[in-house]
Amino acid sequence: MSPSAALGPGASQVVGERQEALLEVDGLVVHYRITGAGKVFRKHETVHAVDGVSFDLAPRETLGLVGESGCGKSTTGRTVLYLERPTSGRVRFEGRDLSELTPGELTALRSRMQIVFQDPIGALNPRHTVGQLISEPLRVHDLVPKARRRERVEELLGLVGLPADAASRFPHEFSGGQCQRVGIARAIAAEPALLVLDEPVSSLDVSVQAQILQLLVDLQERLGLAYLFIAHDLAVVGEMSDRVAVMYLGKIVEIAERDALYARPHHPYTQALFSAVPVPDPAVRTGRDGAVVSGEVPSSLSPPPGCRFHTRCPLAQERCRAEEPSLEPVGQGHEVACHFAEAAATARPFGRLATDG
Amino acid sequence: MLALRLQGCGPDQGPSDGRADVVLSYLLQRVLSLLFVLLLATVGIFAMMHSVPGGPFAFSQGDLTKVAMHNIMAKYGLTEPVWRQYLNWIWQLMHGYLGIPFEEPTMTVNHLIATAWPITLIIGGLTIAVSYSLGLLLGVVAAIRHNTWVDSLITAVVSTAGIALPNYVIGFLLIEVFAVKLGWLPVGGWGSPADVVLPVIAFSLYPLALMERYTRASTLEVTYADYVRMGRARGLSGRRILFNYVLRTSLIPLITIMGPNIPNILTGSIFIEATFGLPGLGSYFTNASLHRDYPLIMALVLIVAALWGACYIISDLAYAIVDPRVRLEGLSR
Amino acid sequence: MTTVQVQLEPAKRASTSFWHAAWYRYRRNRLSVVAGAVALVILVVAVVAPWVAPYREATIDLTHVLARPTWHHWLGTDEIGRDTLTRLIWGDQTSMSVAIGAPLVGALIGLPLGILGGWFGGALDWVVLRLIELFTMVPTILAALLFITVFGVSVWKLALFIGITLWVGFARLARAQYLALRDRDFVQAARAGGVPTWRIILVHILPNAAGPVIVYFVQQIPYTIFTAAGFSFLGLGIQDPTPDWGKMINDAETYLATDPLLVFVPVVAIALACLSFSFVGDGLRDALDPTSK
Amino acid sequence: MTDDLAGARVGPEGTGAGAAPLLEVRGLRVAFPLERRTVYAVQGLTFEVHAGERLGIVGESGSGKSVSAQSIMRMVPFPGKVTGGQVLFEGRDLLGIPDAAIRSVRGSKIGMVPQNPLSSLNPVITIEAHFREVLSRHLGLSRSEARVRAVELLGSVGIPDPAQRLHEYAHRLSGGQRQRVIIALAIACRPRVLIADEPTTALDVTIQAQILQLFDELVAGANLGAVLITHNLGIVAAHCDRVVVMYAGRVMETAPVVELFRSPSHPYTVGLLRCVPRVAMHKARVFATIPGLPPQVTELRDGCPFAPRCDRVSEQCRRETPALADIAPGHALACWNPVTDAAARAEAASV
Amino acid sequence: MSEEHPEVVRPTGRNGLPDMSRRNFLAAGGLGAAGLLLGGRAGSLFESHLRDVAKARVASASKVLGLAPAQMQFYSTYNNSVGQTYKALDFYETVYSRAPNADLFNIGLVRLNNNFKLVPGAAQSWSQTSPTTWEFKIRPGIMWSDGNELTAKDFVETFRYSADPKHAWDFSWYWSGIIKNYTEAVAGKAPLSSLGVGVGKDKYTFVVTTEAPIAYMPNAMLYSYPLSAAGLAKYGNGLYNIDPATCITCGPYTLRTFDPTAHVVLQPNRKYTAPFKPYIQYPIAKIYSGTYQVPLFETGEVDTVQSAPPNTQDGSLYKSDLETVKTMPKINKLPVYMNPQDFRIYYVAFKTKKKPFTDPRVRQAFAHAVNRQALISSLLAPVAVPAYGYLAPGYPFAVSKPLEKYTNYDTRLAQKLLADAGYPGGKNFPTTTLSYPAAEVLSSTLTGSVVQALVATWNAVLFNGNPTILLQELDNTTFYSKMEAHPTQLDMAFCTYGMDYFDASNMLSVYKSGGRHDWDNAQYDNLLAQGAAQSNPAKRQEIYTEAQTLLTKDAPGVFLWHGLYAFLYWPFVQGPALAKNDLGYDGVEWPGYISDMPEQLWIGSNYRSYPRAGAGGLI
Repeated sequence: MSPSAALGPGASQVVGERQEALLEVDGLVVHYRITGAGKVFRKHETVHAVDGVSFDLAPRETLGLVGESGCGKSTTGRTVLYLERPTSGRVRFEGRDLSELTPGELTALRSRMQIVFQDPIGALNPRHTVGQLISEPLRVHDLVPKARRRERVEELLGLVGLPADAASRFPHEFSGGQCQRVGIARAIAAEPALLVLDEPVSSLDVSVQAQILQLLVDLQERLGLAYLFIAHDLAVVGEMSDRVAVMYLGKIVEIAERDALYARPHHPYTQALFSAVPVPDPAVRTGRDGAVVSGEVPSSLSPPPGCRFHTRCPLAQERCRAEEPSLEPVGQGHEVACHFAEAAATARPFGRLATDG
Repeated sequence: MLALRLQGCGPDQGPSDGRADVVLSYLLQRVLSLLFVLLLATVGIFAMMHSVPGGPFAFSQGDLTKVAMHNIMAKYGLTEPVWRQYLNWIWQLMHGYLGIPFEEPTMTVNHLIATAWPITLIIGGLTIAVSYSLGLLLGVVAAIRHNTWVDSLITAVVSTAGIALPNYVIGFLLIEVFAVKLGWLPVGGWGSPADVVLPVIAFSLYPLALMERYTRASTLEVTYADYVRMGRARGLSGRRILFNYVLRTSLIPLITIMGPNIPNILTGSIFIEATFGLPGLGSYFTNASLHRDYPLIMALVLIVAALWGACYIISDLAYAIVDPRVRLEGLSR
Repeated sequence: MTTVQVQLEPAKRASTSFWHAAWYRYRRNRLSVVAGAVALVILVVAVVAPWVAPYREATIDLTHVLARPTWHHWLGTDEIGRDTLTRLIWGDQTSMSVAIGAPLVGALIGLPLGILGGWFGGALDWVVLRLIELFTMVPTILAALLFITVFGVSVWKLALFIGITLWVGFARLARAQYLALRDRDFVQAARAGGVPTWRIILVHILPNAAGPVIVYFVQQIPYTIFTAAGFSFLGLGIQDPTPDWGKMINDAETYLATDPLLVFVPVVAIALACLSFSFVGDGLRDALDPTSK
Repeated sequence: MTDDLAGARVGPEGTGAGAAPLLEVRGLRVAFPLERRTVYAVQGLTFEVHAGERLGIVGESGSGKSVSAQSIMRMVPFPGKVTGGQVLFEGRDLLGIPDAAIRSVRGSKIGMVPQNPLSSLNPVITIEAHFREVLSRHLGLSRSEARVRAVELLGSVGIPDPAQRLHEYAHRLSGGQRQRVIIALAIACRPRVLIADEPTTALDVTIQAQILQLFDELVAGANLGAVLITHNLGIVAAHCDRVVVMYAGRVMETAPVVELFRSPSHPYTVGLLRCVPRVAMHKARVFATIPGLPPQVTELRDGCPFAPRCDRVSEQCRRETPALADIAPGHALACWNPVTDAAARAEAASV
Repeated sequence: MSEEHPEVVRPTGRNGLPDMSRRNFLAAGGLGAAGLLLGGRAGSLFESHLRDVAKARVASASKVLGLAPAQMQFYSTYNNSVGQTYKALDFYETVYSRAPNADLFNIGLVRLNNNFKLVPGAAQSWSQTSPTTWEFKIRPGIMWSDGNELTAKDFVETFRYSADPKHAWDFSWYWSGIIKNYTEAVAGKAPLSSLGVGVGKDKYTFVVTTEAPIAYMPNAMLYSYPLSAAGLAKYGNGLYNIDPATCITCGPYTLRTFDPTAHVVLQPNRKYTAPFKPYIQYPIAKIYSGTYQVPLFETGEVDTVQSAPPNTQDGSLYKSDLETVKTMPKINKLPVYMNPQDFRIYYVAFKTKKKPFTDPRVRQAFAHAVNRQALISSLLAPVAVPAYGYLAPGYPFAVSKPLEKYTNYDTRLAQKLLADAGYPGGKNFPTTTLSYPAAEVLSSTLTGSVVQALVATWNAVLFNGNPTILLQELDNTTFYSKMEAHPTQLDMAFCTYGMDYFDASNMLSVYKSGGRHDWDNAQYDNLLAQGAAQSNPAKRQEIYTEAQTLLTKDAPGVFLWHGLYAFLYWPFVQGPALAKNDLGYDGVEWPGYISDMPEQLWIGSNYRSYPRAGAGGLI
């Protein structure tokens, strides 16, 4: 594939054999201009939040989007819903290009794609009751006649495992996990086809985390939802996703079927992530027998040239500093953006991975 | 020197090139925008003043005949169309000349301000010194003794004195007690050092109360910050924690809160000046307005506006200097 | 394991809405409760002034000028024989009309402007900011003088004039609130849910911005009482024969040495009103913003 | 460092030569009297830490683990109060000594690494000033000595170009770097004990790995006694020698780390282990959960706090509080109906 | 207090003089003054041939009078500068904005004595040489401080300067219609040289030509403090006197300090040669912008509180101030001096050209519905007397008692008149606003009280208690610009007027057609013209009585009261100037410094017994 593949239409070829993608994201770029210091007049600087991301998502499928903070995964999630307008690139949902829709059409389409946020409490308007919160999509999209709304709200509450009397309460009366249930209830109230889950469990306690993940799995089965599951935790992503995309500094560095990726991660960064996951087994002492990835994520204001990971990659060569790798297939539906993908997969620069064992 | 201490921006927010340039560009933008607004303000005030019934000589000159009135108006250039007068004013202004006050035509406005403003500045400067320092002290003490009787006492007394009574009422009471009944201090007027005492007290109470409240709130907020706890966890002494950790950060926001109050104080209070018979800038404000003294009003507006603009810019810069986290953001706020 | 039913703790109170919680927090502050009661009395008296005042507001009795308190005149009379208690009660109505009316005007002008600037940003925000600067620059006293000279003065006009000088604060506050709330998750969630912009602004953000605005509003009340009294002091305030506390002080100041009660009564009234509204404001601030100390 | 070594050092009985523990907490109780109720955050916490040992305190939010750490330094936030127990450091009860004395222990004998590195450095003083004030207060170093030492310390925690960094303010550093600075500050005066309260929660996984690696190195290098507070069992497994599992302000189970993971006996420990998401080869569709929520204890009542969520609950659990009792050397448990089923244990330990 | 300090001069006789005869008193005063000149420090004050007089005589004279040592001969007065600005020091520079004590600078042609009788000033004598010509003989030998002699030329140049349109003098109406070609000159339609002023047969003769026969010309000449012709020529205007360096005067004083916001201090003119010699060496006007007359006086900050700004009602002591004085033990036993100053009238003017005030019965109804006595006794006493006509008792040609019947308090008559005019019981009477000028900053709001009482009475008596007459307070500028507009924009206006010179023609001309108010009455205009030309006092009295009767009967305004002014002096301020005059008034009367007061007022040596703040470094 040509270096410009990330921006071109060819990106969808990756999953070319699968038909009827629910969501197609093509060469998505989101840049923010911020006011920087400047000589006499303000100089604008650009945050490269998302820099050419392409993927697609089939109905009922879960795509995990994993990466560290600032890699652009949340921005991607929001831009997919057109909560933010992309600087360039295309988002097609159910075959319609979102950029071509009128604001009214977009609003109408929003009932088909919903989002669940990381901070369960912050995502709920503290001044509204749970009932108001859940019935709002019903009202806005006029999905259910007014008389039936209450009934529907109770139904939804039941669906996410909350008692009916929760409807009259306010978010602050609930724990984080319960709030997340409310957030999910609100998201599914509009009967969406796609749910963007933006780190839905990362602020929850482990015992509660599992409850929410279970709920999400159940709902997917019952309602036939597609999930774009955003997380920084490979373990959680691994438990939820059919396919996983790894992002680094605004780009997808590796995307593959879940099992393929977990079995044999190619990109050194993916491997670094795997190696860093703490494993609840004293026998597996991650990072002790292998090297921990060094350094930190560079500033997204001036991403490094060439391969963006080269500053931290133990395998980096001259070519990595100069030439930006594009996503290349290394297997069935498995693409890696690394000049030395195959070598890296074998070299295992970060030693033992969490999956090993 | 000033510019060099400015920090650029956060770790992931790119280069912090040209710190002096940041200040320069910030200043340029602010000043330009302020000038623009100032121009609007002067046009507005000029137009409004001329639409008010009665001219500058309507009352004070008694039963003037039409002809005599015309003579006077002509003498001060008031027979010209208003737009023309405005342009004349702007032209004079650009030469640093503010015209002749109709109320004191034996002086220029520049001279009048040069004689009246120092009085206001002395009162205002002392007021700022007294109220800000005392308010700060009381606020900090109240915050340290949070939830104790000391806190309640300070807050109650300061609020009552500073917030519950108009300052001229306090002025009356002070005069009644300290000048008339006790005879310790002059009733009013200007000349001896004793003349400043009562006006400064009366004028200080409100800003003092403000300062106390803001300081207390801000200090309390910082008292529970993570880094203060960490300072304690490193075994630092209470005094060090108070000065280097709590106050050093808690007082920073006060710059932006109390800074813009400074022009109000430095341009004087009509109430204080009238109560104590001080021939300061504030009293000219009322007289000029009541007597339609256009050049004087325009000059006073200019002073207030310019001072206000300057205080805003300075407090912004000061904020950026004392708080390394802050970036100058051009035209926001 | 598939359907997990969550147990809710039994509700301790019928409903613990935000406002109930705020009311609970407010009630804890004894000073604010007392101040609230005083403020309430002041407001109620203002409303029922025509029925509780012992005399008509403009009743003049030249045979009883500067009378000491008697059974007929509980607080004595003023220099033209008007009952001080009557004037105090009627003055309450006037003063409170201005004290509440002016912040109301300020809020009505300032909030929409601040909201527009804060929510939409860009050029609109630029204009709002310049307007704010413009109004901050022009000295309040001068603006009010000009207004009053051009349009004359009445209770409602005074409220309007002072209100016009107050809008800047409301606009600043609303702008800051909307800027802060604009990027909050729940607003994003509403947008994601396809909620129309007007509904987000009014139904989602406004109630959340209400706390600081209410607090600011209450804090402006003492300020307004001051300012109105100041205008009376300059001879530009409420006009005779309408009674007004500021005017009462100004009129009575001449009699400070001979009839101190005449000054004392309105001074106490103003102080009480300012203090009570100020403490109510403090109480509300703590109650509406649980994180503040 | 091997499992065997860690196991050998663990526990009062297991400790070689009966060396006195560096830090010993006995029956610690902390309560927060709030307006309407009192939260009993810690109820009788007991543990000890030896030199070179890394003690993990693990629990969910509200389990009282952070408060425990704070009370060791006598820094329970207002309105919390230590209502009972002892904190013995080198044989001295820190809860009883005067304020001045505790101040000279803090930062000097016991170092602390907080949860949120982003807000834990004074934003208006430079990194150098942070070092200077600690070094001059506890070690009486001069300005220039302090600078030299600070550069050394920053270098030792892996901050590149340390001399340059000294002049920076905290906000110019990344989260990972800030945490390194804080660690450097914590060890600046060569403390005997290091308390790390969720030191990596706010950090990315790759940085987390770096910081934990640093933590291990420091503990080993200086033979510190370390307390690592975390909710992440994965971190416990990799970076602790002994574990205390807390729930609702009480110790549920304590054991050497290998022992705990090999044979978890408390139903809560078992449940917790089963809930932990793992990087597995295949996608999971069924998740192990503990129903209900971690409680906040607002009244003192007899009975096991975990009883409402426990699948092995009996009448006794609701009536009587189980005492912490040894079931094996170094392995203590507070449970009436411990998990003994090897299969269940095995399932919990590795899914 | 007077027991403790027997030297305090208190009027005891009927004519207000102490036991010592007036002549003796003056002689002693003259001696004392002379002695002071010698006794003064820093060289003698006046270059006088009295230098040879023995010091013993000085001492004795001082003893007789109880005079203070020379350096204590300052006198400070209170001036309220709120709303008042002081632009210059010369009458012919500005009238309304001239600084306090300015009139002490120069000597006018004529002066008044204590009893308002015209006495020679710079002019020794004057005569009407033709019906339209007056000649004033200037006393030779009066020197300007720049060494020139005062001559008729100075007066000619002063008058010409006053009519100069470029100068735009604010008092030019005063001479309009009196001095020939004055109106035209002010309008720029006639050259200044055509003005009816000139030098007569010698340089000491000042000739004034009038438009019409003017009988009261010498009275009008009270305002003739000259500017120096040399000064005018050199500086082009009269502002040279605001700077001590360029100040040129022919009076007893020159300028020491001019600070229009704080104080005006005069000092002796060393070149002064005129025969009128004051005792006070340093008249100091302290200018305060507060209302603390009484406290300032009480603390000894000023020697007297005395202030009567020309156009405001405020500045003197009120009933309330006098009540306050009673609470102050240090001063509550001091005598209060009372006099009418400018014989001020307070009244409500109607817009007579607009219904319902076109009907004289309506106006009369309002006039009869006011209980002046009650108003005064409860609000104003003792500083007011009821007004039935426009002229105050004691003012030339004033009649009062005979006018009472036209305007006395008679509610039935008032109601009947209103009913006759078509408004029985006040029905159908349009709601009308009474406007009044706002008090200046911080000044007393007496006006507000009075108008409220007025309006309340009218509404009660005429309108059955319905609020038909409303009140409107306007700031001064707006009020006067609206009131004096032609046609006036105020239906009812509360106004006041004080005299400019001591003759009925002055006050009465306010109601001339085309004057201040919109009332036109040909008969009245005719009477005024006759009165102005008539030189026989008895006949003038007849004419002016008729004019006053007409004015009161037709009631273009409701005349309410004449103001009196109350003054306090510390007992060390002494002299016959304070004694009761023929009209029964005491204290320094109008026109103060242009009367013979300076020679009749001094500081007694008993000043040490009182709290005197001192001159505060001003001298």
